[in-house]
Order: sequence, then C-alpha cells, then structure tokens
Amino acid sequence: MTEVTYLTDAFTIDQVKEKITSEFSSDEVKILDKNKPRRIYCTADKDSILKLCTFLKDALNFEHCSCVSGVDRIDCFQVVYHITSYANRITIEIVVDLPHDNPEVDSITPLWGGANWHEREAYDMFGIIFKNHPKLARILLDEDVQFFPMRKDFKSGGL
Amino acid sequence: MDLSLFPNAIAMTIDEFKAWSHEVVDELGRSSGIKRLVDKATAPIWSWAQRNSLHPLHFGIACCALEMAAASAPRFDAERVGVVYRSSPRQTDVLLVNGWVTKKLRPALRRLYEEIPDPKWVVAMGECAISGGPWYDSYNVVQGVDTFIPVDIYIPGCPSRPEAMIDGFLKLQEKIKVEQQGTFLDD
Amino acid sequence: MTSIDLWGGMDALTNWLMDDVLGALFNWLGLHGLADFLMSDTLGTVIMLLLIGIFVFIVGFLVDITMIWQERKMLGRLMDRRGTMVGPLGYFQNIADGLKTFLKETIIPENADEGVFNLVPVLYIGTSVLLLGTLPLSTQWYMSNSELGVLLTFAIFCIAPFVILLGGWASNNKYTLIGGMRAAAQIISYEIPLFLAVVSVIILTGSMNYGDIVAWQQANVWLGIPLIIGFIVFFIGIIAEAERVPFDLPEAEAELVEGWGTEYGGFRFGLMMLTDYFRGYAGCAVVVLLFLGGWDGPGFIPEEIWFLLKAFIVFAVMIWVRGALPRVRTDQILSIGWKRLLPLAAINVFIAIALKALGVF
Amino acid sequence: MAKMWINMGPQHPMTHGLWNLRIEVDGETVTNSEPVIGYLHRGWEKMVEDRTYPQIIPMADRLCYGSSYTWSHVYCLAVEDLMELEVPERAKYIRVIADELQRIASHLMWLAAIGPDLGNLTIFLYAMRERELFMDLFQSLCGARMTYNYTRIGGVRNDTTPEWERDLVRTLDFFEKRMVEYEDLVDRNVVFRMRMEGLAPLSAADAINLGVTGPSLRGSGVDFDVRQDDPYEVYENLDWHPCVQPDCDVYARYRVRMDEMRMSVQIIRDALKKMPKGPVRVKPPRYAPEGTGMARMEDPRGESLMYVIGDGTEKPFRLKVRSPFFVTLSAAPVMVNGCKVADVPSIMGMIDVCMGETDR
Repeated sequence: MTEVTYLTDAFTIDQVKEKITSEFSSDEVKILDKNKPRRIYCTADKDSILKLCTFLKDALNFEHCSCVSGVDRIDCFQVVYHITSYANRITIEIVVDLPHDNPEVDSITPLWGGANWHEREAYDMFGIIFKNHPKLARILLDEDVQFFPMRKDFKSGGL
Repeated sequence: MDLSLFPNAIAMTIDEFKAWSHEVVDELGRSSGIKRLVDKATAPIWSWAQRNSLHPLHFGIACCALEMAAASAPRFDAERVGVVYRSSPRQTDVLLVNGWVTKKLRPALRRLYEEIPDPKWVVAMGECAISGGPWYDSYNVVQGVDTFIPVDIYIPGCPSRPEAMIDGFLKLQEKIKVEQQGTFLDD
Repeated sequence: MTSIDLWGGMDALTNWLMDDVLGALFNWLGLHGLADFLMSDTLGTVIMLLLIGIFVFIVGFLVDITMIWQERKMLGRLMDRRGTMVGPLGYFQNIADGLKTFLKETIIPENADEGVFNLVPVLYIGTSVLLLGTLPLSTQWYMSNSELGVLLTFAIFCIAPFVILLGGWASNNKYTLIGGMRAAAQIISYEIPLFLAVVSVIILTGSMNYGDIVAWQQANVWLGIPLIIGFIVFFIGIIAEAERVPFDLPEAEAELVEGWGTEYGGFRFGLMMLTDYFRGYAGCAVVVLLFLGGWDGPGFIPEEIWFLLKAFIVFAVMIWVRGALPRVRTDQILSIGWKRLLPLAAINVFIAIALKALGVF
Repeated sequence: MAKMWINMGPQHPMTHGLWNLRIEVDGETVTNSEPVIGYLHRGWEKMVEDRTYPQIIPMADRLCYGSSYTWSHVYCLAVEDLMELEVPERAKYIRVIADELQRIASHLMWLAAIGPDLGNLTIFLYAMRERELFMDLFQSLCGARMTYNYTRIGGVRNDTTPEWERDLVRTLDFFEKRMVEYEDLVDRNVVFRMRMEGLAPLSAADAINLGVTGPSLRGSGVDFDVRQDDPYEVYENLDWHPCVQPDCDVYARYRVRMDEMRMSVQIIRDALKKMPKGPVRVKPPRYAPEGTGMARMEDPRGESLMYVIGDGTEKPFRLKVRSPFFVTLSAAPVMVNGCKVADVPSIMGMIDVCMGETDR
C-alpha cells in the first residue's frame, strides 16, 4: 500500500537550463534556442550523455525516460532522447550525434529501466551499439536477419 | 482383391493382419458398390453437420481480430451460424487469418495450419491477409496468406466488418454444400 | 404416483421378442433346438439386461444433449444474445457438432505415449457413462439398485481425475501436463467436504441406497431443508467434481489453451465434450437424489419426469453460476476446500447427528 | 516437478494479439519470464518515409486497432508541432471528444478481454455490446467502425451535426447506467475480487523506473497523466482530474480504467457544453519545414509520443513512434515473476495488450 504521489513544480524551465549550463561546458551540452512551453531542446556530446542523464535523474528529478529514437542522418547517426520529469512537468530532448562508421554510445538502461527495449529497438533498426546494455539483441526482427532496415541505404519493398 | 496372403493369415503379425483385413474390407466395399451407395445416401447428412459446425481457431492477429470478436458479440452473434472459437488447433475446422502475416509469423502460421485435422478450411479476412493490403511495400510482411497456405474464402474489407465476416462463413457453408464430402470415398 | 416399470417392461419386451417372435419363427421353420435356446431364461435375462442398458443409455444421452443445448441457449440468453439457432430452437447445433467430429482426421502427436493416449478417452468416457447405471430415475426405473448405491456412484465419479492426469501426461504437452496436475490437486481439495456432506445424509436416512434415501425424504422432508449447509457444500463440491466453471481448472481455457484435452482432436474431442455433460448430469442427479427429494412430487406427472425436471433446474443453476463467476485459482480452490468447505461440512455433520440424537427425525 | 519453459504464444488465448510470453514454471509458479515480440512488425516507420504527410494518417490509424483515433491524433499533433500550425478552437474540442470516445471504446475492449482471461465470458459480451454503441457514434461521425481517418493536419475532416451531439448525449446517459451493471458483475463479485486483489504488485518506484505509463502507472499511485501534466488541445479548460489508485495491484489497475471511463464521460459532457462555433480545419502547407516536431498524448494505454523530422519535402525524413504498450510490456517480467500460471492472463490482460503499436 503506497500513498498517492501528488506532483508539484520542483524546478522551472529556466532553473533547469541554468543548472545544466553551470554543470556542463558548452562542448559537452549545448542548449538550443528553441522555446516551447514545457520543452527543453539540447544537443550533447556522445561521451557526456551518460553523465548528463545521471545529472538529470539525480539532481533535477527527471525520473521518466519517454523515448529513445535512432535517426539515420546519412552523414551520421543520431540518438534522440526524450526524458520527462513528472515533478517539473518538463520534457527535455537531447540529440546525440554518432559517427556513421562506429555508432557506439553509452546505454542509459542502468538509469532508467524503461530505456531497455527502446535501445534494443534502435539496435535492431539501425545497428547502433549501446555499451553496457544488459541484453542487446534483435527484438522486432528475427535473430538471423542480416540487415538494419531503418538505415537510409536499405530500400524497402515487398517480398 | 489380394487374397494371396490368406492361407498364411495365422502367421501374420497383428499389424499385418490389421492392414490386410482393412484392405480386404475396403476392396469388398468398393467393388460391390456398397461404399458408393452409403456415401451417396449419407453425404448430405455429413455435409450438413460440417457446414453448421465451423469452429474457427481462436487466433487474433490484427485489426480484423477485433471485428472477429465483435462478430461473436451480442449484436452480430456468430454462434447463430455455428461459429464457436476453440483455442486448440486440434479441435478446429477453420483457420481464420485475420491480419497481416509477417516473416516471423509465417512458420508458426504454417504449423498451425498443419495442426488442424482434415477436413479444414482457411479463411483470409481483410486486405492484409488477402494481398498485403496497406503494407504492400513492407520489407517484413508476406504479401497475402495464399502464398503459403491454400485459402478457401476471401473476406474483403480493411478491416472487414462483422457482417462481412458472418457472410464469409455463410459463403463457406455454400462451398461445403457444393463440395459434399462422403465418409468412405476420398475421391 | 405413477412410474414407468423399466424391469417389468423390458422383461415383457424380451419375452415377446424371444418367445412370440423369434421362437415362434424358428419353431415354424422347424429349428426347434435353436428356438428352445432362444426361449431359454438365461438368454432372456442377458438380452433383457442389454436392453435395459441400452434404454438407460439412450435416456441419458438424450438428457445429455438436451443439457448441452440448455447450456448454450441459456448462457446465450444470460449474455444477451441468442445462442445456437440451427434447427428448431437451436437444438440441432449439438448434433451437427457431434456428427462433424466423426469426419475429422485422427491425429496422435508424434511424441505422445500412443497406448495411454488412446486409452484415456475410453476410460474417461466409459467411467462417466457407467455413472448413468448407478443412478435411479424413479422407484422402478433403475439399472442397479445396490445397497451401497451412493458409494458406488462416488467411487466411479472419482476415477476421472486420475484419467485426466494420465491423459495430460500421455499427450506430451506442457499445457496438458499442468492441466493433469491440476486435476490431481483439485481432487484432494473438494472430495473430503463432499463426502462429509454425503455422510450427513447417510446419518439421517440410515441408508446408502438411493431408493431408501428418497423414500425417507418422501416420508419426512427434503434433506436440503434441514441440511442446508451440507446442501450448499455438496453443490459447490459437485460443481468441482463435474469440472465446471468456476472450478474447471484442468481445462482452464485462458491459460492452458484447452487444458488437459489440448491434444485431443476429432471424435475423441467430440466424445469428451459429451462426457463432460454426462458428468454434469450425473452431478445434478446426485444433488437431486440426496437433497432435493429425488422423484418426489405431486402425482399427476410421472416420477421420472419430476426427477429430470429437477435435474434440469439444478443444471440451470450451474449455468447461472457459470455465467456469473470467473475461474478460481489452484491455490484458491485448495484454500476454499480446506478452510471454508471442510469446517462447514463438519458443522453440517454435527447438525445431522444432533437431529438424529434429539429424535427430530 | 522440474522447471520447464512454456511458450505462451504466438497462438494462445491469453495473448490478445500476437506475441509470445515465455515463462519458466516450477509446478504452477512462474519463476522467470521473457516476452518475445515482433510477430506483427511490418516496418511502419520505414514505410511512412515513403508517404506524404496526409497519406500517413490512415496508416497511423492502423498502428493500434484498439484505439486508432488517438494514434492519428498524436500523429497530427506532431506534424502540427513541426509545421507550427494553430488548429481552430472547435476542431480542438471535437478532437478531445473523439479522443475520449475512443478511450471509452478502447477501455471497453479491454474490459471485454479480461473476462475470458479470468474465465468468465459474460463480461466480454456485455462490454462488446456497449462498444457497438460507440462504434455507431464513430460510424455516423466519420463513416468507419474502427479505422476512422478522421483527424487531419490542421483540424478534423468534418464538423459534427446537432443530431450527432444529441445521440452522443443519449449514449452517454445510457452508458453510465450500464457501467453500474459491470461493476455489479465484477466489483461485487467475490471471486473476481479474489482473483484480482493483491496480485502482481508493481511499486510506484518500479513503475516509474521501468517507464510504465498510463492506467498501470496510476494504478501504482503516481498521479501522472499527460492530459494534466503536459496538456494538449483544450484539456486545461475542461473540468476533470486524473484517476489514481494507490494499491499497486491488478485490482487497482482495473479500478483506474473503470474510473477513467466515467471521467471520459464527464470530459465529453463538459466539452460539449464549452464547444464554440467556428471552422474545424485550416489548410496545412504541403511541404513541412526542416526541423523536428514532437507530440505526447495520453493514449488509453499510456503515454504515446511521436517524433517527426522534416527535411523540407512533402515526406517525413523520420517518424518515430513511442508506443506505451511497448514499454509496459518490457515491465511484464517484474509483474509476472512469482505469480501462478493461472494469473498470467489476468495480469497481462490488465495492462491492456495492443500489439499493433508495439511491433509497428
């Protein structure tokens, strides 16, 4: 039997932005100039993503990983994290660029269990490797499939 | 009629005897015309039983599965025409494919088809099962269930309405009526 | 009170058939030896017993398919739909379902234990049909009128769970195996309260013979009234015995596909479906005999009809229960059996003893 | 009995879709489990890269057939976020009404599905019977029973009629009476309560960490609802509150959904009252600008999210779907491990399976 958790506004958008900029250098995390209510947009370096996520979770009450998406930008891969705070009512969008020949990034599954299958799906669809993921295997396609269908160089077509 | 083994009947093993006696009785019934007569007389009864008791496999794939559920709900009530869902393929007559078939599912579906005892029918419900439907350019969808199992009735619609599904079963009943199967003669 | 004299009627029918038809025919043909044999008492008795068996089975079978029809139709009405509609009032749907199964291919799984796999339906169906022989329909319509009739019924009733366990194991399928295990777990949970409820009946009536029990109820009062607790316990137990919702754990359709019978298809499946209702009918009949006065009723209707009417009403209550309740879990049926039903049954036995000791009955 | 692995699926009465729950059982107790999905994977995200923006709306309908409207809605929201379109006020209200109608229909489908899971068919037929009424409403609004193709980028396809609004109010009145019937059948039934109470505990901390959203999260006592915490359309103006239950068990999840149906009725009534007159649609540009758009909304199953990248052409460069059930299913082992085999269907049924959106 647990109590109902009623949420309050813990940090405002400006406070969150300020805390992030004071904690990370502009090389590591850059907050984009795009203003929408309850949204923060930023880009991060691929080596500092785990650090940023840990900071978001521990210090800024971001307790929910909404989504992890892979994107094939043709010249590079991107991983887009949407991380939500129940308490602050803010969703932060973090874009991480990965080189096309070596798409590797730290897994955030140790922080949020909810990212587990999202990362597996990104691996399944794009072949992006998430380091320290508990079980990085194909999830939607069969184990023996040889291609990564969501890559732009894979042409879709019927049987 | 092969009665050459008859003098040695006493020395047969039980399996040999079974096979031999079955053959003899079969041949007798066939050559005397009794089987054909019985078949002709009883076929309407069996056919009536078959077409009024079509038990589809309880197997929902996609959108049409909800319409399949709606068809057995009070407004449409498919049980009126004898459609009752059974979960075990061994106890069913109809494989109702109600959705797209992916490459991952194809072997499982083929196996389900094999598990249903004869006589069996396959109904492809909805565009996806008929031809791939909206997923015509997908890399993972089999373009039509008839590419790997024989289909008897196609029910169009995306998704097919419950009325269409019941109508499909009535069409299947007509088909069974025309193709009356006897009990003894397979041909 | 009217009742159909089964034995007398069959005796007359046998005599007529053997003596007046066949015997006379062979005598006329000059085959006196054969005619004598046909007219002998021994053969007459054998034929008569066979005929009685066939008649009892036919009545049981008709009741059985009527019960399937009743269940499908009434369940349909409970669920706000029409149910079966093939033939008059949908009665022929079951016949179609049954006939169809005889045309189906027989599949024996490759890894199944073939001998046991084939034996199980025979045992299951056979023991259940055997139940019909132990149940009298009226003072004169019975097949066996044993002094230990109640005991005989339950002895035969209890074979099926073991057969189910055997069948679940022989099918070589994990679902059937779990279903078989559940049958074994279930039997130890409801049999004891069930028998305790029966014991209370035996204490009051002082007999294990159905005829005597019903006669006692006709003379005094239907046992369901003084032993109301025992009646409820017995009714719950008999639902479990007949493996109907909410106690149909061995064939739990939600989690075990079709339960212990998953691998049985074709006519085996059809016959086992029929058998479930034989057991349902037997359960209802036992409830009627022990607690609801058997064939007791106003005399303008034959006793057999009264009996069947009561059995159908009891079955209607079972259908109602099925329409209203979900299935209980394995551990819950154990706790219901041991923590709820057993104390209630014990209290019921005390009530029976008290009634007997105080000389109320 | 030795431990053994059982495949519950792909063809199994418990699945309600097409997936496979592999469970390891020790007698009747589940000791380990692993969901296997992908049997419905059709490459949705790849295929929509080859479709123009309006062509994707009917595809989005077929993402989840239980709640098709909400998916085309969230798609339109994401594209409107990308195109920076402002939707007319009346269209927003109509969308909210359709959304809540879809939520009721989807929850009725869920209620229908848990009946057979628990071994009772009556509730299935009762819920399906009332679902038909909502299907009728949708049919007269947009002409289809299940896949509506109703919402458009920049509004909805057509306005409602006064007759439709009258029918809607009547249906809601009727439905509220029928809700009492369901609660009589389930809540006041000892065996139903016995099967649901205290089953499959999922603590609030676990639920948040595993990304569980929607009724399952609110059943664990977390007051989070996208409609309240990240309001879209006109939910801010309406009189409603999220339904939360603190018990963390299957029965709490059941109660949340039942309450939500009542709440949806309340929202629709309120929205009908406050709905202004006016246009229902603006013309969207054919070519989307370069950039990204993102929309979240409260699907009947939880938080659904679409992330769309435009590259200046008439087709999206990338469209990512965050399916609520996809994430909830990954939490299934936490709930299933340790329970009995007989409880697996009720636990999985109670988180409302929809595989179309999960496999995409």
